[in-house]
Amino acid sequence: MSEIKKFLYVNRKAPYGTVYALESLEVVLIGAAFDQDVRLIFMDDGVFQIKKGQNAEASGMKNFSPTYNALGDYDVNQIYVEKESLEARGLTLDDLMDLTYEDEDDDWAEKKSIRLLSADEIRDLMEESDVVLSF
Amino acid sequence: MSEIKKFLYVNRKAPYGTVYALESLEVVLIGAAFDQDVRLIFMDDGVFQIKKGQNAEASGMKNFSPTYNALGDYDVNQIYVEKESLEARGLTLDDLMDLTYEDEDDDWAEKKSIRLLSADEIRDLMEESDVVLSF
Amino acid sequence: MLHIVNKSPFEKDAFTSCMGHASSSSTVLLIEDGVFAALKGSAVADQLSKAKVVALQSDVAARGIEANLAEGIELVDYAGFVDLVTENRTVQSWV
Amino acid sequence: MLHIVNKSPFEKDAFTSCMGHASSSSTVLLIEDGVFAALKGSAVADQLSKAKVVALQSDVAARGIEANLAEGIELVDYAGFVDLVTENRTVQSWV
Amino acid sequence: MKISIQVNEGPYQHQSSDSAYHFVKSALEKGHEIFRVFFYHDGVNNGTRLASPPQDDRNVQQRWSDLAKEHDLDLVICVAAAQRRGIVDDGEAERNGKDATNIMDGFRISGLGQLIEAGIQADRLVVFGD
Amino acid sequence: MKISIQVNEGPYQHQSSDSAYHFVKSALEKGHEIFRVFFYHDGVNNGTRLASPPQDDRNVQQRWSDLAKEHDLDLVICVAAAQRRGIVDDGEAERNGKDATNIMDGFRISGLGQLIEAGIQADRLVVFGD
Repeated sequence: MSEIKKFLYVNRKAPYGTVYALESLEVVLIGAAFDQDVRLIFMDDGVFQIKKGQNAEASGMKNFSPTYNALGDYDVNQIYVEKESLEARGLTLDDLMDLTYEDEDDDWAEKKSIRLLSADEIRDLMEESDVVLSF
Repeated sequence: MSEIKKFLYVNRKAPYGTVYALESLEVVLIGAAFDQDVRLIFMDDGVFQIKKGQNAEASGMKNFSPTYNALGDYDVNQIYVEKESLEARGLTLDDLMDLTYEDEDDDWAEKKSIRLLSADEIRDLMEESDVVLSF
Repeated sequence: MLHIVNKSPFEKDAFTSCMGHASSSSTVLLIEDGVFAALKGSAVADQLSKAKVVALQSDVAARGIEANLAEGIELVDYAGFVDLVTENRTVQSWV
Repeated sequence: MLHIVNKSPFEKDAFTSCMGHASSSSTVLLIEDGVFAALKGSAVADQLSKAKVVALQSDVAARGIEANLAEGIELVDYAGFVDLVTENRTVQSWV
Repeated sequence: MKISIQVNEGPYQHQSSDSAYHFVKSALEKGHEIFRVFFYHDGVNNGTRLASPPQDDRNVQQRWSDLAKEHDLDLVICVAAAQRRGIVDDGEAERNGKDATNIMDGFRISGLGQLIEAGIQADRLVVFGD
Repeated sequence: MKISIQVNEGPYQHQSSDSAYHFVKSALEKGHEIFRVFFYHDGVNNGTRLASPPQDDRNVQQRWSDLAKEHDLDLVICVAAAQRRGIVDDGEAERNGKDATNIMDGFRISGLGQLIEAGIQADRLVVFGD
């Protein structure tokens, strides 16, 4: 078998206006079955993908944001949000969904999946990745 | 018959990277047959559509820029370029193609089709239009 | 006249270009990802004062940003969108 | 690592975001409308010094901007593009 | 009032087609006339009958077709844009030697002049694009 | 070296598919192996055989098909993205009750797992998109 690779999903686009966010999430869910090291970055307009309180009913589109809550169950729990991107949009961490996972190495304690990073830390994350999928 | 309407084509996108510039030009050529008052604005990245010296051969795409030279023959000679857009891109009027037409009211003298306008003048042009087609 | 902006002001230049060409008497309607321009405290919020800015309710709701809007942003539904189109002689989309 | 930018820096945020996240040892390859970022004297030209910037020759030629490029911009053909991909362990497209 | 619509993007990839659909529906409910909906650029891809989107999502292409039937709408696909992208009716299949068609019921393929005419004849033209 | 490619945009509307094509061609000429080309989002629209672009322009869809035959390339269209947009082969037509197909020779329809596998098995994955 191949070695484990570091997969990085870079999400830079807002949901609904274009399909990239939805179809990116579909890749992440399928990819979770492959036993690789998976990280997600939400930066630039990508931070809107995990905004709290999305309600797409009147727009006639499908609200796929609840699916992000399921990421923890798929062992996708390394989720990084860029601080500078939130600030430029007048948002804080409190505006985002509370994404969590249960840590099997710590008696299944519920832990936060989201970590806030600076642009410099995001840069380092990109540099150490093997495969970068950008949406 | 209907009254003559002021048609304004607002070109804000660069050529080649996307198809909008090419397919916009196709609309202008067809539209020229309808005897309306036709104006074209090139602003923001749209100014690149009429950049001199385009050579698409190595890119494998079709160089459609010579077609802009034919606009004068179709009586499309009200062509406006935004000054601020050129400046932000490090360009001047000398970087653009010399689009001309023959003025039938002035013994078919060859005249320039392009006029340089400020953002404020572009705004006035938009306000006085009847139909705005944006690409 | 009516300007329609459907692009995020953080990703694309459409909103900023529109506000730079809208007269103070015109109305700017934000739809689709354009509604993000109506966020309070954002890097583009200071441009909101240049014209009357209206946002499409259903696109604001889809993105969950009702509580994050700048003051004075009026919301309309699709019927209101249609009214804005019929009330204004000239309609320009900043696609 | 190799960053690839295919968007105009005047229309979209990809180039500016890329330059804000590229280390000084990385290479930024401009293709498609991304080559406009290499123009001399433009509003984004001061960002070019943040990393090594290379542009795709055929996309520069298509747009007729060879004579308008900032100093120090290296041009590559598709074979050079392939080499950049194989020489760098990590490749990120700023789509 | 008479309103014409231009749709520049295909289904799902961009919201443009959704927005145009809801606008048209609302304009009709308010008693306005939709002179024509012109599909240009990737917008021509709204006119395929071969899509099968997920059951829990809207069916963008079918919805246009249903609305056209209900209100006798004129949904026009640009022939030049359609030829580049592969949207084909019987006539186009015969002219270009294609062995299949994919156009959806309720759409027709015609020239760019139909867009200009839509701008001239209607009181408003609203563009939905990217 | 083994290289995989992802194409996210359809033909003509964006240059992405052109760029990917020229990159793949050049990589093959330099002796590299193309493990797979995965077409996602509107990229699935590259796989239609129904297009008839102008004679004086390149034929984006046909060019991919020809290159695939010449070099035995694996051109994979994402099934979920294809269902939303109406790209159909015999199997999909039968499963979804469609009366026609439009897939181009040289392409196959498969799942998203093929993209992940392309990322794992190849030394590099290069994304062409918008």
